Amino acid sequence: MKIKSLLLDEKPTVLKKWFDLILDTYPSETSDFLKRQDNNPADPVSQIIHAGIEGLYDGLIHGIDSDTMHAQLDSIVRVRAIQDFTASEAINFIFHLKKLIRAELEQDIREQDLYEELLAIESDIDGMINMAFDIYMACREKIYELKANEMRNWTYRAVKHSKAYREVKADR
Amino acid sequence: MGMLFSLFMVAALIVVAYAGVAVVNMQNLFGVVIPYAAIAIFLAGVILKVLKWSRSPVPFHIPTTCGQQKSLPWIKHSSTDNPQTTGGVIMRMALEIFLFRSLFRNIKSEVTDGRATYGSDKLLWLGGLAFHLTFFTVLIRHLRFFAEPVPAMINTIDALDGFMQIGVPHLLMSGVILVAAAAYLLWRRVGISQVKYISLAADYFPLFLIISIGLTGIIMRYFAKVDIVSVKKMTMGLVSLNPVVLSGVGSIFYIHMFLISVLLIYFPFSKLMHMGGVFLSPTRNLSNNSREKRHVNPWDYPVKVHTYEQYEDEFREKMKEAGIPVEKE
Amino acid sequence: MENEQKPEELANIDFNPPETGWMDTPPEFKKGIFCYGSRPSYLEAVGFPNAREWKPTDEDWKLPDNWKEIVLEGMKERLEKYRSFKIFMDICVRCGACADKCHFYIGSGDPKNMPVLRAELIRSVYRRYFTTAGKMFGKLAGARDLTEDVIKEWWYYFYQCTECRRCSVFCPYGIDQAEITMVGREILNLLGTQTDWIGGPVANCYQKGNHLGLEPHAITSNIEYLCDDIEEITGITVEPSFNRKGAEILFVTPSGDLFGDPGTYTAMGYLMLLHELGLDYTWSTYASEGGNFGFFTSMDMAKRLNYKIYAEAKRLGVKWILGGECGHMWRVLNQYMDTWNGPADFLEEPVSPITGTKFENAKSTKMVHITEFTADLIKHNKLQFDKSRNDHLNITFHDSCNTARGMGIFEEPRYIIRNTCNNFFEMSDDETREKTFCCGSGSGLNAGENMELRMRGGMPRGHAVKKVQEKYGVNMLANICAIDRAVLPPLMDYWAPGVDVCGTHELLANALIMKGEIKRTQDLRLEDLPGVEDDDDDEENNEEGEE
Amino acid sequence: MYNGGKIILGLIIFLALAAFPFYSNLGGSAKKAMPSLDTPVIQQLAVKECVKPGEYMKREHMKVLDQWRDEVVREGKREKILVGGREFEKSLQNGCMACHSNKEQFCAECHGYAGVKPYCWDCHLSGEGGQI
Amino acid sequence: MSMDRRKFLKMAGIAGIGLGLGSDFILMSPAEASSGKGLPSSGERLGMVIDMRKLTNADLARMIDACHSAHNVPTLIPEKNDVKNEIKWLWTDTYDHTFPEQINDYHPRALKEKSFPLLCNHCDHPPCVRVCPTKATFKAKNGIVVQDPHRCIGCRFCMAGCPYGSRSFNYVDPRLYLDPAKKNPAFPTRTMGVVEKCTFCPERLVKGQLPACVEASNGGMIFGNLADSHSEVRRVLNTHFTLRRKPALGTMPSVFYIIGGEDYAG
Repeated sequence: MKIKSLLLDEKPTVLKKWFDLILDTYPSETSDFLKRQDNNPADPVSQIIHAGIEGLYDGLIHGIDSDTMHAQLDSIVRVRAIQDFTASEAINFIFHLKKLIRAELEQDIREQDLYEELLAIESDIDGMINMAFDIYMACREKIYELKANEMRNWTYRAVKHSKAYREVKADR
Repeated sequence: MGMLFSLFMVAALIVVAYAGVAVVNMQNLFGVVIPYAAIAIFLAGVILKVLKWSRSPVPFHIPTTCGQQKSLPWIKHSSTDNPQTTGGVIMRMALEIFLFRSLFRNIKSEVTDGRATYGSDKLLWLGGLAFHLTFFTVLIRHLRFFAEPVPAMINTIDALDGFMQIGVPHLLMSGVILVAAAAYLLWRRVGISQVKYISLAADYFPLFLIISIGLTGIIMRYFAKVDIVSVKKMTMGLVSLNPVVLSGVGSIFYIHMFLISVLLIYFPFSKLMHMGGVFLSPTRNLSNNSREKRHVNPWDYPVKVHTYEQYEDEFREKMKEAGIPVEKE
Repeated sequence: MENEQKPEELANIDFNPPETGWMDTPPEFKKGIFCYGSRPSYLEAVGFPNAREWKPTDEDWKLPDNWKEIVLEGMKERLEKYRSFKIFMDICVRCGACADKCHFYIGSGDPKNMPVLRAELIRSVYRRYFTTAGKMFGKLAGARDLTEDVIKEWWYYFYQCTECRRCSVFCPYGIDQAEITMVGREILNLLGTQTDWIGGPVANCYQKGNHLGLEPHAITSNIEYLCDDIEEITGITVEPSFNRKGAEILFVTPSGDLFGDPGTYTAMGYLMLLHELGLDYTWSTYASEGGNFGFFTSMDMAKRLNYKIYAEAKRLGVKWILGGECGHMWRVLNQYMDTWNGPADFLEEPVSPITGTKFENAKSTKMVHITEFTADLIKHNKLQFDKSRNDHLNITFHDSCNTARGMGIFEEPRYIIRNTCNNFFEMSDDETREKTFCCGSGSGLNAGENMELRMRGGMPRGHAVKKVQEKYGVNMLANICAIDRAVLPPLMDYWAPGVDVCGTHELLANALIMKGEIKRTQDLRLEDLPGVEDDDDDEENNEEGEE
Repeated sequence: MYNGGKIILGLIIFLALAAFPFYSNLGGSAKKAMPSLDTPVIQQLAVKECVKPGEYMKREHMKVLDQWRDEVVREGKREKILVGGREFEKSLQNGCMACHSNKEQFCAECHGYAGVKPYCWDCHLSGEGGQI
Repeated sequence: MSMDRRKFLKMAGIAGIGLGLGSDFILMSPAEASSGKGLPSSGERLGMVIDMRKLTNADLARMIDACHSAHNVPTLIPEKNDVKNEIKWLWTDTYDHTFPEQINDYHPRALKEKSFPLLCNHCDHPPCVRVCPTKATFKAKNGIVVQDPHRCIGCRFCMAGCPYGSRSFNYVDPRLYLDPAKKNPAFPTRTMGVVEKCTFCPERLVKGQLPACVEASNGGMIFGNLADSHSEVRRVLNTHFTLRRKPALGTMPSVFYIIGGEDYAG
């Protein structure tokens, strides 16, 4: 596909802009701070994002199996799921990719009439979004499950150690 | 901002010294008065600061243990990273002070397969050690200006320092390494975002100052040479309390002296006091023997406690019911 | 959604972030990151000031009118009391070696979670009010005024520090963020800005002897319940004693182990081991807490709670004290107890009644760590094990921050694991021992409402375990800390699902061959031991166990 | 625990090291370095002139020697230098020392004072006192 | 301290060899590497013919003495293993050792027993120059292979490189073994830790003198410009059969030997 080779050419630009857009989603102080690290991020959060989006981008161009895609997305989304984001904020970084591609390749797409290819790429990205959303939800559900477990365990233990419970258990 | 301000400050100091000597001829001020004042402030400042620290006690025994404790005789004990005895503490402090043991441990975070991993990172250790060791060497080397005859040891250090015998006069490696290491430390504050973010004017200023001191020294030795014999006559005059000012000693010498004076004056009021503080750090200079030997807190005072008697009074019935022995039936 | 970019904006993205320094950036309080403010009754119970209803998200924190005076006076007092605090205020050179060593920084990327900057939060105020340069040059000298926003910032970030001391290991001057956080929290306590999760256990412990607020009968019935389970598993009746005068040894352990899984299995381990040895020991309902949440409020409070251990030992007339597996409990016992409430001259130098080993390293505190005690037993062949009972477990060991960096107890628990289990795998060197990562929930941060913070702070630990899980098939994370046992299960559930958590004495008791026991078909968790029930299916089950 | 004794001891050591230049020079008469130009050859010279002015030589003699070395040894340019009608050999041993035959009073005077130990004499002969 | 530095660099150099750096490690520009090939523009290429017919052992002893006292070369270092310690500028050896490629069982006995004077051959393609890491050894425009002791770091690569054994290393301080009666106050000594060799006496040439050995040879050595077809040295070469040492190595020595035997040749 023509558009894929264009994407390959534009990889550094798109990735850099994508990375910065993702960092923009962090609270201003953290974002400013993370962004100052330019091309050589020294902290794991931005490194994870950096590595993750590169993997996704390459996957988009060269194709990857869904397990690998899942792993790449998981590494980013699992972190974002615990970092002060709403659901849309946590995964809208993938939407950014759509916009970036349209913006970066706008001229080429128009001149070479690549709209169909663009649609195909975008539907790949939609697949990514679906998967990211599932991962995000799984993570959040996990968080709430953990919170609920803590509460439940407290109550359960209190009951479990009560005299009444033990008598019931003994009867059984 | 802190960086530009510091750079500006050091530049201004250089201009002041140059103007003071070359324009208004205050050789006496820059060659005698300020150096004496600087030495006095440095010595008194450092001592007072340490005494001030020493007035706060170490109430608790809080070494950071970085190795296996001494427990059972057959378990290998890490005697310097987790010292149990004073000897161990001395070893630990020596490693810390001479070899920067803790910095040697430095690791950096990396990410592989989406997971945080860690790799060795010895650059800061190397840069820091190079900076401090060469600073010390340069300092010792300068004793040749403050002793007559020059002790043989100083000549030996000089010879070792010029060991590569590059150029004439011999390139003294310590000076070059000092400036290079300081430049690296400065680069870190600009090039590594985290370090840039935490850096204050107080971090840039001493670096610019020391780099300037190093460069003026290097310029005097290799490029715009000063009359070394006159310089020594002046420095000897200072230390033998018969100060003299000799003509024919270039302004660059006065700039060098003035910057050193500023460094000495600045020293006791700044983070440079880590030189003294490192000896007093309670997480490093205590042995991990607090279970073996009681450590006394000098400001200890009684606190309100919940005694057993109060406890039993509150729960006596429940205790009895549960079959727990009580003091009072 | 305000972060979303419109397509037309994409063309001119500003890649130059505004140059705001950290001093000018007040914190945004994010849900899931902070704990609730302490309810007034908790503060009143122990006499902490300014008890009131408040929420950290409130605009008005209802600080006392003279709050500024209190804070500055509090700082002054602590500068005079603690050389550590005073020196750590003065000598930091901001080299940044500590920056990426903090698990909260690694997990959040928030610059104020770099230890150096977290310390600068208070250092900047120190400079402004206590140093000449700061008074004269203000911001230029790194100084800033004390405002309510600063107090909020302290509160937000000093409760994002687990006092794990990892930064201190790497600092060339040993500057310990834990010391600074402890002072910071003490000062915040002067304003009554405690968290509910710390305030509760402190009040409970003070009034009832343990964090959970278990009253005497609840403790005994809990332990009896554990004994029932032991009987079911081994056929042996264990009958521990409580508050028994004249016992040789007083046993103290964190109360969390009596109540919450998987801590209870560790407690069962203690019961089984001590029964098997026939040790003359007793539990206490009065000193029923080894941990010390007071340590997360102020030195005074910690001392008040810690008082009970020696007082009870004295009242019962025991010879020495044995302490269970716990992290901050041992930081306190090792580095503070003797100073606070010693000298314990009414006790005797600890000697193992089984092996005769003198614990010389504890001859002043008279309190021995149970892994020291047990390792000594194993070394002297006093215990018999069937290691195969732990064969379904691939174990890695998590060094708890406090025992690692506040004590240095590394080999003892490993010795126990190696002697009771066949499959033991270490995490990488940079993630264990003195460089171990915190669970992310220590120092009173193990609440429910700050789960996101806990998962974030625990990310480095989670990643480390995930790595050994993938590499060696690790499915059990052993440790010697009650908080770890409480908080690592959810952490593992999030970052390394499939890895369970246990104390070393659970592993030990599982493998321990007790005199007169029935053939064991269940582990301490009342789960079937793989390969035991049906002898014919041995191999198949073993394979399953290794998955 | 104040460790006052250890701190005072540390401060005394610090002071002893930092103030070493002062007390080590107490009462010492400050010796001055005065290189001697008094040699028989120089005495007989009508015009006492070196290859360069004295001030220049004071600072840069090592550069001059280094330049000579390069010219003579590496470039083979061994021709003599003509200054003020006098010929000078581009040689430490046969040039400089021809006039300044008093190495101890001339060279070593300042070198010793400034703590400079050039290694010229490891190979080159000064011709002084039978030293080879 | 120079010897410490040299020792250090020597060790470093040896370590370099150990690491397999070998001769490729040499810091040399290609131009310099090939400098021996073409004649320098000066048109000067100094060389020497040694006429063995005219040299007796007594002559040789006198020449060696002249050389060594002119250059402050210690003649005997009575340390243990003084073969290793020997400093060789001008020395002698047998025919078989001098011309190992020309060994012939039927050579005259007298020839075989004769002592041949040996010195640096100042080769056109000097291997010692190629291997020197500091350019302490280089080929001067007049064809002399110069050894600059100021720059020598004592790595001894040149000693390994020279196929003629013309270079010696100062294992001990040479000043301790100089004969005070024979020292030359106008010439420097060397220090411990540097390599030295025959220089073709440029300090004498500049004064219009012949090299010390030539002067003392009573005509047994003819010295001159090989590039000048009218020079005496060329005249002798044109009229006599001469040998160079180890020609198969391609080093192109500038020292030629007239072995003798013309009585039978005609």
